[in-house]
Amino acid sequence: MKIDRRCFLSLVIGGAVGTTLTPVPWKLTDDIAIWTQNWPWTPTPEKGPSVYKKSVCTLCNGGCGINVRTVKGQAKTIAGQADYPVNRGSLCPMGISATQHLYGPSRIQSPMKRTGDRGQGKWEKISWAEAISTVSEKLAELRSRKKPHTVACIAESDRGTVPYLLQRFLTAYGSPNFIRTPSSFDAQEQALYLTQGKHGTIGYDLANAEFILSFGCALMDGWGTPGQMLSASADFKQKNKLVQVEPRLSDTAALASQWVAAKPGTEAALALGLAHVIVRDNLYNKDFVDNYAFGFEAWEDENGTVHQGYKSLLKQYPPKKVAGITGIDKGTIESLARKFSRAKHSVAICGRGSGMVPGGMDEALAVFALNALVGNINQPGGVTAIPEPDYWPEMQRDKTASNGMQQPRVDGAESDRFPNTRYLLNRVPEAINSAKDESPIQALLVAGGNPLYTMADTETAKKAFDKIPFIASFSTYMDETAQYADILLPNHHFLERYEDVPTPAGTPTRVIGLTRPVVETRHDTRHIGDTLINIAGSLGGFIENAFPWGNYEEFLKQTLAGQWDSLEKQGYWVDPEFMPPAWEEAFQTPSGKYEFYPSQRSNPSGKDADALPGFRQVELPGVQEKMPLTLMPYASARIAGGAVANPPFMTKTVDADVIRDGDVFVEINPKTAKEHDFSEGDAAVLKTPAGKARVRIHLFEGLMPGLVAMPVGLGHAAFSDYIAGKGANVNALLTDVTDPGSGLNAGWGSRASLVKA
Amino acid sequence: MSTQSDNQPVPAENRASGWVIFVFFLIGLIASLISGWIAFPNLLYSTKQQPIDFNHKVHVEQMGGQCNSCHFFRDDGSFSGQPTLDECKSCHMYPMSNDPDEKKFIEEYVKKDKEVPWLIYAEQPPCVFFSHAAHVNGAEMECGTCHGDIGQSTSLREYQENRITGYSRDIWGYGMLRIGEARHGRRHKMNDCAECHLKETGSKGDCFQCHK
Amino acid sequence: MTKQARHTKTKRYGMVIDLDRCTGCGACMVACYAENNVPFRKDESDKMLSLNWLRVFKVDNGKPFPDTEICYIPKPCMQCDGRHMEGHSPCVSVCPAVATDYDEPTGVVSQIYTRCFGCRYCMAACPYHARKFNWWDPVWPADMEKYLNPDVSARMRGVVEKCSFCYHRYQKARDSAYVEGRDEIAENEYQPACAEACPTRAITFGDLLNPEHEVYELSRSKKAFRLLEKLKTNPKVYYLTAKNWVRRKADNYLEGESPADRKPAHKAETASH
Amino acid sequence: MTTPAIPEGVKRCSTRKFAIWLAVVGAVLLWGVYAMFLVWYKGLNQTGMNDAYGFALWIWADLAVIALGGGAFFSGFLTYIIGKKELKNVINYAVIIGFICYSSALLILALDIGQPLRGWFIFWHANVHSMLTEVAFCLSCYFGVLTIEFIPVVLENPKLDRIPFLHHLSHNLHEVMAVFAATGVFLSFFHQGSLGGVAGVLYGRPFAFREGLLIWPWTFFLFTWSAAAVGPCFTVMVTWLTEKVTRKKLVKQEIFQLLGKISGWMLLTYMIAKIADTLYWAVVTAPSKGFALMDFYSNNPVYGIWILIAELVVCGLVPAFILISRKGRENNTMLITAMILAVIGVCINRWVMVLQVMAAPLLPFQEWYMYMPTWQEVATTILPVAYGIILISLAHRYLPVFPQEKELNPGN
Repeated sequence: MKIDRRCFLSLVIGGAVGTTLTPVPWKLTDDIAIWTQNWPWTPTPEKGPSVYKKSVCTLCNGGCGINVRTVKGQAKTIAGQADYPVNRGSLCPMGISATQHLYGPSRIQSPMKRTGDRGQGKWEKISWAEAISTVSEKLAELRSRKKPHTVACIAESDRGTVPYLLQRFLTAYGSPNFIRTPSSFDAQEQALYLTQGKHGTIGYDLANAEFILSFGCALMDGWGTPGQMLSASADFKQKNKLVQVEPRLSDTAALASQWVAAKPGTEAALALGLAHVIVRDNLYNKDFVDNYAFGFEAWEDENGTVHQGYKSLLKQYPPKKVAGITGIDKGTIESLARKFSRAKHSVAICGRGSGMVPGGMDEALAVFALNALVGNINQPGGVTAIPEPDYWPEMQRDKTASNGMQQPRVDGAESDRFPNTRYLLNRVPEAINSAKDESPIQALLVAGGNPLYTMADTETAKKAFDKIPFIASFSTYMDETAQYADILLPNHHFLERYEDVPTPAGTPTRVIGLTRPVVETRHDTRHIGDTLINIAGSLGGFIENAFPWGNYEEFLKQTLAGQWDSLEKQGYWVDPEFMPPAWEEAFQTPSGKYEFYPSQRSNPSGKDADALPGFRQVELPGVQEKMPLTLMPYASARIAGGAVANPPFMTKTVDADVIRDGDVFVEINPKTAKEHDFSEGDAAVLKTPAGKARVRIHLFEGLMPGLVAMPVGLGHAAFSDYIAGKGANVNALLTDVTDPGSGLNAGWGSRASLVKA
Repeated sequence: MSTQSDNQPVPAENRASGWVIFVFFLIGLIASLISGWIAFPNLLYSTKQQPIDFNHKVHVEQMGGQCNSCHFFRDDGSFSGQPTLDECKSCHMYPMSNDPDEKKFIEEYVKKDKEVPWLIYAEQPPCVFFSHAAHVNGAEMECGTCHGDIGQSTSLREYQENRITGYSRDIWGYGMLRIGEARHGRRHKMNDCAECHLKETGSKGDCFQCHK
Repeated sequence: MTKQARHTKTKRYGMVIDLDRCTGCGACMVACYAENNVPFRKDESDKMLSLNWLRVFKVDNGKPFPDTEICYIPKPCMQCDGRHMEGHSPCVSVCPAVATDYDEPTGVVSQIYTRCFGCRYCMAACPYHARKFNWWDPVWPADMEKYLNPDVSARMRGVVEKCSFCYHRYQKARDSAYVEGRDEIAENEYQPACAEACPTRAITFGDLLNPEHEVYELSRSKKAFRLLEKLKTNPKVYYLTAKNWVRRKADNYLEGESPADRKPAHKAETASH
Repeated sequence: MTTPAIPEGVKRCSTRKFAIWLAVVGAVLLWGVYAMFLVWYKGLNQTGMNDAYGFALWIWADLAVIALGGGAFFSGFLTYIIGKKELKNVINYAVIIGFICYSSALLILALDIGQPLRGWFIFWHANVHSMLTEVAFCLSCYFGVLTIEFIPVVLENPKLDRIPFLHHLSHNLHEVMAVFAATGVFLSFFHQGSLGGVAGVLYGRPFAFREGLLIWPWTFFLFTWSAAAVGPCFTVMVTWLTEKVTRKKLVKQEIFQLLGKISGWMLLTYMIAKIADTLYWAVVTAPSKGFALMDFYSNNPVYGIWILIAELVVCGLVPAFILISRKGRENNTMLITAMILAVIGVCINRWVMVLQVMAAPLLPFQEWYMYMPTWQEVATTILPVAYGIILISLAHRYLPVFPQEKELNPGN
């Protein structure tokens, strides 16, 4: 029997024929296709019962009620809480995508200490015990050197129990330097104090207003409480009640029944011009002005000096002149003034952009005066002061602490120069950079906010931070400031922790919301309240005694004992007794009346004109010839402009004419483009006195010629790869322009030039 | 390229005869048939044991003869599937018998507060939305129609997993190429769903009826 | 052995988006991504490579400052009824493997990711660019897989996906109705994530055939129109606006034609079976 | 130097020279194969396609090679069914070119899907309404037919021909070739047509959409007609190129002229139909969807009206008139130029029916979508060219492809 290669061929053919008659080829083909349907690297979400949990979002100071869907202890989706008194079920994209931050790569997962140079991003994991002892040792050392006042603490808010614990800690420790990060509400709250004599949050009853005159407020892009404003937008639209004053056709201007494109920075002049017409034509509320207001007419002080009144100041602002300043025609001013005074409940609001863009005192006072002229204070659809919460237990402190508290604040707030200003973070860099010897801040606790991103002229701020020997950050995320710290004591994510959220700015009722854990703590983080209690405990003495609670939760329940039932059940508490006081009792100013002439206003010159809210053009830095354009930041609901950067979902929604391939687009009017020889998509370098940035050009007819509009919230250097390295940070291109009487930053924009890249 | 020798015809006496070639063909054929029909199915599936044994019969008797005592609908209409540890614990916080598997359950899962990683015979892939409500409440079907007599079983059978797809063998059914009986209730592949839907409702149904 | 499945009335689910209300905030998009496990990448600036089931476009009237006006146009899948209203939507009829299908009971155009083999013919057929391709394997960095919604399957690389009107919410609502012994679900029981999330309440959703649903009247209003009406794709997404220039942005008009001359939008009732 | 593997009586280059030639082309082939595996492994993100360009270079290449491969079915039709026996002199080559074109098309199709392992769904879960399903079925079947038509050519290799079984197989296949040719013609009519239908049925894409007859849009017939017209041109063009490369005459000029004449009349009639179709589309279809003709040819950097003129006039009517005139055909330069123009014309047609369809914006607020292929796409598109050259080289070397070669090159 011979066997040759034909036999093998035959064997193979037999095998092939047989195989086709078996399941092998067919089943494999099918199973391989099924395998592609079930690739192990494509995740399969775990099934389970849906459990809905109520909480409050704290990603910005808005404080919207949320309803979180969880499955097997994992947060899935977030929606607005339908009955929450602030946002009524509406929620901004940031709140909806909060789960991305919760589970995302920008979380700080444990306490860490810096091993490389500052900002280099080299960290070493440490234990909480080590972290607490490092901070306490540093603080104890400063106290032993009698320098407790060189400790400063930065927070995003000064209301609620966490900021309170921070303030309490500083008080017990001996430092007056609790600093809230700047926003346009600084000026508004000070204006509230100057005109009404009250410290508190401003409530605008926009829902009941019939006519809203908004001086550049990005109502649709983050101003006040985003969820609340978005929820009210349909009402604004339907009732044709919104007029937007702004040089850019923003989303708010688009929604408004009238867009008044005033030159930027001339808002105060417009307010005064409107007041002029209202007073000239006797359209103001005589009852209020005659009986409950002070300084409308000329007045005589105890020394017999006669002071100019608001009424006579207004003479300097006839429509023709105001038209010249603002670029709005006379007729519009006249008609706007009449509409404002004739509507039943008119309210004028201010705070440029999402409230992050600075503004001076004149503007706030001039806008407030409009509301007073029509008597819309503590009225439905008007302005109300919401008192600050006051439920804090007493404490004792030692001598070191008392001495420390006597020292002047580092930022110059509450000083003789700026007596009515409570916080001036914008002045801190200069205070440090101009110090002759060592930095006046020896230890900085960053307990909120992200100053190295949000502060104007961030480079200078960074230089100042360089001189602070010790920086501790409590941030949940690896933000720009945390990245620059020496030690990280990460707070829980807000979906993992308890916290109270008092009345957000703009809301006209007194409300407390409860942020509470909807998922278990994911990382080795600790509630900032607990960390403070731990640090206090390790410092011992009176400081320890000032923190007698076992943990933050216990403290919170104790502090809010009266509201806790409601908080737990509904997720919020509304003060049933809160009623805006009648005019008779409303004002705690020296005159006991609403002060058109703010007698408490810091006025070094002593001139009436400087006390009254006049229009003084803010001198933006830079030489006009070299920098012929004006840069203005703008807010977008799709880009988070505050301390916490965009989660990936939000960046995904941003159009390609705002960010492309890592570049940010600045808007310019096609006319400006023609003058400077730019066309759509061109790369350019945007220069301001504070710095420069690579940008690209987007032509937008809706922007006033001569302006360059740049979105707030891009150009992050920290967080994660999903947001870092996209565009440029507009804050870094702006400069602090000190408002004379208040020290606040009045630099709403900057001179700028655009050169082809 | 070719060589000279290739061009010479091979002498006939040096060539294998026809029947030898045919035998080789048969060998190839039979070997492939055997490996394809017998060895291949065994290689394709891996066999896994359940983490602990479970006596459905006893539980059904104890719980009042109803499947939905443990496999119930939640308020929102979703089907709970396997009982969670908490549900089991409501009876089995402490041993109720001398059964070694119950002991193991209490020691390893109840005391450690760990969910039992049951292997689910009828687990559908993630792309499938199977509405138990539609079948049990809407069409008033019995559990056993699809799941067989598992409720009467005293012990859990082994679980076979397709090594390529990762799915339970119950989905495809036990016969290869869908030949032969479906063991353990019905097969759960799409064709099986469609077949029954066509028979019972007159239409195979639209894609989104069962896909997500 | 088994009873016939319950028969519910044929629905034509549709959406009405009030463009005069939309402020372009993007909440609908984000809610959609979160609900539907839409993946994301580090750079999403190329919108033609960005997976999004819903995109909000910004358009302007082209007039110079200060007469400029802007409008936002949210664009989900139009769930076309097709040329003759019989479900032969542009995409459904071209799919070679029946991976996309017209769901008869609801009118939703389905997409089955596990059937799709990625030929992308449907994308070529769709005039609205509603269909998106998974060019990459989806990746959820850090622990982000944990937020994935179990009601929606994650898509693998190489398949097409698109807006489903959150059909899984319809499935869940039906489940709930079955358990409660009801045949029909209420209007508010089935709302897609975008409609639910819209903070300005610009998006209304419901059954276009049901006079009790809000969309019934809205879709028949004088202000209602649809995108690219002339293509006769018969979308079930309607838009409302009082502005003529916006309507001009939503369809193509020859010289001398005006939106005002147009016949009213196709009525959905012609689709009833 | 003649080895028995090479057909008798013809001269071939040295093995060394041939090996170098193969190596050079093989390198290009390998580059393409590398890109191919990259695409299969990493997915379609390796391409320049995006959500606006679901179809791009590859689909164009598919449509183009299938149109050009149409020479096989049309020559077969002429040879076996019409009975133009003289075309037997090119039919082998036409079959080989067709085989290359169709196998390439299938390869590219296998590349161009996001889930290649599910590719068989198109057959198993077929949607009969989809033009692509029709394409897949007809294409695969016709590829089978082409393979059967190709086999006897392969079996004519002297070495294979010596094996009695193969010799008889080859002989018998020749006997029934007319049956396969007829099947091929039938299948080709449908798949060429359905490829045209792929674009023509897109009623949401006004640039592509054409009204039609029953379920078939006009593009269905236009594609078949144009493939029949230009396929033979491509066969002649490749034959002519082969002649240039091998530096000898392989087919008699009369054959070229005959094919040219047939192509010319086909092309002319096609152009008449195509122009009528374009006019109807421009005047009736597009305006009914809100578009004026120039909307499709302006406001973008590439697609100007020139492309329409190039397709219809320069690469359509001009070659048609050259080919139908005796003078034009008898001048070899004119003949070949006309054929090349015709080939370019059909490629432009396939390009605009794929790429321009994707590029044209539909919503007034959208802009033209532009697309740039990546090197992976280019490499995989060149891959079939290299593969074709290699197959042609091997076929020419070892198979008696051209019956007239011996006669035309005496003294070898």
